[in-house]
Amino acid sequence: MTAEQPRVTPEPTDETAAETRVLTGNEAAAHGAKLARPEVVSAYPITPQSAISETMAGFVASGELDAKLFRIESEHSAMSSLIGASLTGARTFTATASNGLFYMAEMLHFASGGRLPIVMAVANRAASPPWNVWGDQSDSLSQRDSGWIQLYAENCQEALDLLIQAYRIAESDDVMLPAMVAFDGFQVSHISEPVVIPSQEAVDDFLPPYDPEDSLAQSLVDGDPKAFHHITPPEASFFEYKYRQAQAGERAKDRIEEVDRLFGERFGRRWGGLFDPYRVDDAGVVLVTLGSLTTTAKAVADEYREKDLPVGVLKLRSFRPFPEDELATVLEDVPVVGVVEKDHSFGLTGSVYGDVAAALTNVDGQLTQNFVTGLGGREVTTEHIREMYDALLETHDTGCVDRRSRWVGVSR
Amino acid sequence: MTVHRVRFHARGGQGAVTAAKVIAPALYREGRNVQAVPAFGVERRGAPVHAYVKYTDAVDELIPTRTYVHEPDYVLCLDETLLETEDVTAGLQPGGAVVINTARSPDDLDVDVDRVATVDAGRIAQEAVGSTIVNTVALGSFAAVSGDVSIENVVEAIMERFPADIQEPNAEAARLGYEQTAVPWGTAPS
Amino acid sequence: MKDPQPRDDKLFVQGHTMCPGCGVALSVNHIMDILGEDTVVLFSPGCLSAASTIEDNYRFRVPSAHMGLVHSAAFAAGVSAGLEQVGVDDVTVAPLAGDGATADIGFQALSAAAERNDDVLYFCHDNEAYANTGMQGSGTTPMGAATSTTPAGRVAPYGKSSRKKDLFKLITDHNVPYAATATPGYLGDFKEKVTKAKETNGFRFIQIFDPCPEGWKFDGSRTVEISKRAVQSGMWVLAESEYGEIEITRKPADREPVDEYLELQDRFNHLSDAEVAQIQAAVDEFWDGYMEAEV
Amino acid sequence: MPHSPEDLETIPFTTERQSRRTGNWRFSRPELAEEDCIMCELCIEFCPDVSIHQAESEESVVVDYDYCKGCGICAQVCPTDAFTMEDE
Repeated sequence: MTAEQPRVTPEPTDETAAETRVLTGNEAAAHGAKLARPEVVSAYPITPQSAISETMAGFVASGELDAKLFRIESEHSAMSSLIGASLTGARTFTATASNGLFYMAEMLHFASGGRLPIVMAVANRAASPPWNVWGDQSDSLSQRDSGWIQLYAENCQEALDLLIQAYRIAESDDVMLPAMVAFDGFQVSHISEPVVIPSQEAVDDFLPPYDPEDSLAQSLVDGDPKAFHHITPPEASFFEYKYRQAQAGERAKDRIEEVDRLFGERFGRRWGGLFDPYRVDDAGVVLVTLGSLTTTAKAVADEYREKDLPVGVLKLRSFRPFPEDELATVLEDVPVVGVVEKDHSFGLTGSVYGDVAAALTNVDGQLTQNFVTGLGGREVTTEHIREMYDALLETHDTGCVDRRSRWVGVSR
Repeated sequence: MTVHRVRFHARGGQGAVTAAKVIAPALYREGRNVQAVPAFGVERRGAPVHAYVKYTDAVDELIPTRTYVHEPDYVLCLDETLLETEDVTAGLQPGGAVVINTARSPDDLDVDVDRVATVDAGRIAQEAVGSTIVNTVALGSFAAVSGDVSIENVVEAIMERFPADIQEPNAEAARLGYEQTAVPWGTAPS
Repeated sequence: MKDPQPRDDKLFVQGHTMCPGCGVALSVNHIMDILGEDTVVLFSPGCLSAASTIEDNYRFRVPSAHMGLVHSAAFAAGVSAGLEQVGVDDVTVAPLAGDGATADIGFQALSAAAERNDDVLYFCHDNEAYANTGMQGSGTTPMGAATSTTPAGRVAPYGKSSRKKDLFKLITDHNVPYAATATPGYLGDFKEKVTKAKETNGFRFIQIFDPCPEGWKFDGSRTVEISKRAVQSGMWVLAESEYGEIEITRKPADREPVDEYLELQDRFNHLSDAEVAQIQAAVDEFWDGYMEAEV
Repeated sequence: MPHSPEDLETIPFTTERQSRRTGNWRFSRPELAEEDCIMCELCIEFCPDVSIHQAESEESVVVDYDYCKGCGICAQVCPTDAFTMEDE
């Protein structure tokens, strides 16, 4: 799974690329979604994602995208309308953030329980109050139990690519689960950088049309009336149905790996599937990261390596399904593992740390630590990353962790 | 430490869930620990429903499980048409008894267990309460058949739990159920 | 004589487990006959789906989906858009939603879909309470009615303290192509309105007054009688509207006193004469106001 | 890419007569005096359970007692009182 992950966006390889343009993360995400040809789009404005909806509306108005676009009245109704549309066999797209995602929470469970492969972009944003529209990851991370696949992008290019990958993963016939592509509000959504926009032909070739065997449309066409999402009492099939849904989540791990590999072959860019290790092989300490601060972490890792300090970075791309066994394997020889996230699960530690620590319980002698940083959009500087590596290296030398969850960058 | 288990079979609207909720305080008043479990589900008027009651001999004895009743000591079947669609005797314990709301006598019912008691609860309810709701009659039958709760405690629980305007008729229905339940193996009502 | 077989042209068939004498079952029977098989029905959680879509007992001869409680209009709008996009056209998308799902928790989605004029034929089965969950009061419960959450106790208010939310008027004011009120007791009026709604495009809304024996506490044999008396007493107004213009479709010849309607149902039997007079006054106020506008 | 059917569960429309014979819910049943039936079909129109049909003779109606729940609407709306409700 080690990827020669391009740190600098490469020149487009000939026939698959339409063009390279400087785009914000929101615009890149909108292009990714458009190229997947969603048939029904329904999104409610919310900073920091609003530009995605605006760009999509522009594509529809200009005729670049043949989609029915709802000027919907709320995020709850946005997801509700897409559930209705997806049930007819139409491909769907929406985008939201923070309070919007929380307002959709009921419908997240409805989409996953309904096995509807809806794809959503989430421009991560803090959970208010106090009122804050800037980026942290507490919104999507807190929805980890909703049954949605959760993929995290590091930069604008990965946001675009991941949205195309997400459709293929979600619509695989042995998966059929909805998928979120999350990226940092502002640090990705509003930062502009060169982005390769693949050609529509290349994406059409990579992404076959969505054509489910079971749908309201099919039921009508076949004259075979049936009830979707019928009532299943305790002793009937509910328990078995949820077991099968969990199995689909397991199978999604293979799809995430496979789709990233196929994407690399087709478009020249690979991102690493479930996660992307960087200088982990002989590392004494590794920092597990999620999203845009990965870029800064790699820069500091290079700096420490030059001073012969054995540090590495492991960028987690799939938070659900969580690569529990795969993570334990790739980190089994690493004495100290830190997890940095822009999130805190009140009453314990960051939620990513909780899952990573659980995955590593059987690796004896290994020490783990959690770093909570960047809440409410507070900038995560190279200095903050150094503070984390220094703490991990000290743990490496002393063999003991002073505090399992450490808030970095907050003034006490 | 013995736990006694009761299972009600009825149709929505016949008051089985209320019966379980009323017999529980009666048994508690008798000095027993008790648990009343209404079978959850979409009770629709006329559709089959179940309810369960578990009780111990002494109030400080524990009722260890929070499950439905699969091995009843007593079954109360409030609607004899259920015999066509359900095996009301499923899991009945040795020496256990089935009470059936019917005008017929035990031997012309094909319920092949030793102890089958009958009570024409429909007629009694019509006379005493003026309705088809037979639950309080069944509680009187249960007192008669089990001997584990006095009719006085049953009546007390009814007076405590039923709305004022229908307390007395339902107390009367319980007494009549107690007196008129045919208990062939003749447990003398205490 | 051979077993009497149900007609195979029926789209809502026997075997559903609605209560005996249910007004909703009676209405749905006729709605499905009129809508025909090019229809998708969508259920908000309530009696209808609980009685007809449980495990091995699906009793609608058309495709359907079970919705949540909050979003009937938005969900239906999505189905309608999806069908259009995947190329399955002139299908009627008909949410069959309860009054709570429509007037309370789902009102935001309802208002927005009406404002957008989404292509949906929205049926609201108004049995004036959350019937399936146990007769809790809803926004369309009439003033004075006792429900499990607006009980008539020893202290005021005795039963529901606010007026019945006028859904038909509210949706009419969204300037939708067609809206109407109906009740199965007036079957001719009922069928005309469902037919007219089916043949119209855009957002259509029909609020159906469906008596509920179990909830309103009357004997199931009187469902049709109560449905008629509600109209004859002026408590339920049969009307329709096109782009905001309202027409009364059945004017009660000589309006009966409301008391004759109220006394049939135990949910009203706690009302004092003064409270009945208050309800009578509200009904008179409507019809007098209406008569003035008419002349 | 067909969606794998056994994962997503749906239930087919059914007129199957065994599972839900609601007829045994009745406390009373409508009995028809055929000679009084004028085939106005009001009972058919107002039956909430679609359980009254035209008899083969087409001179009167017939009740499907497998499903009739005994609500009594037919007796109430019948203009000639051809239906009487008898205790079950």
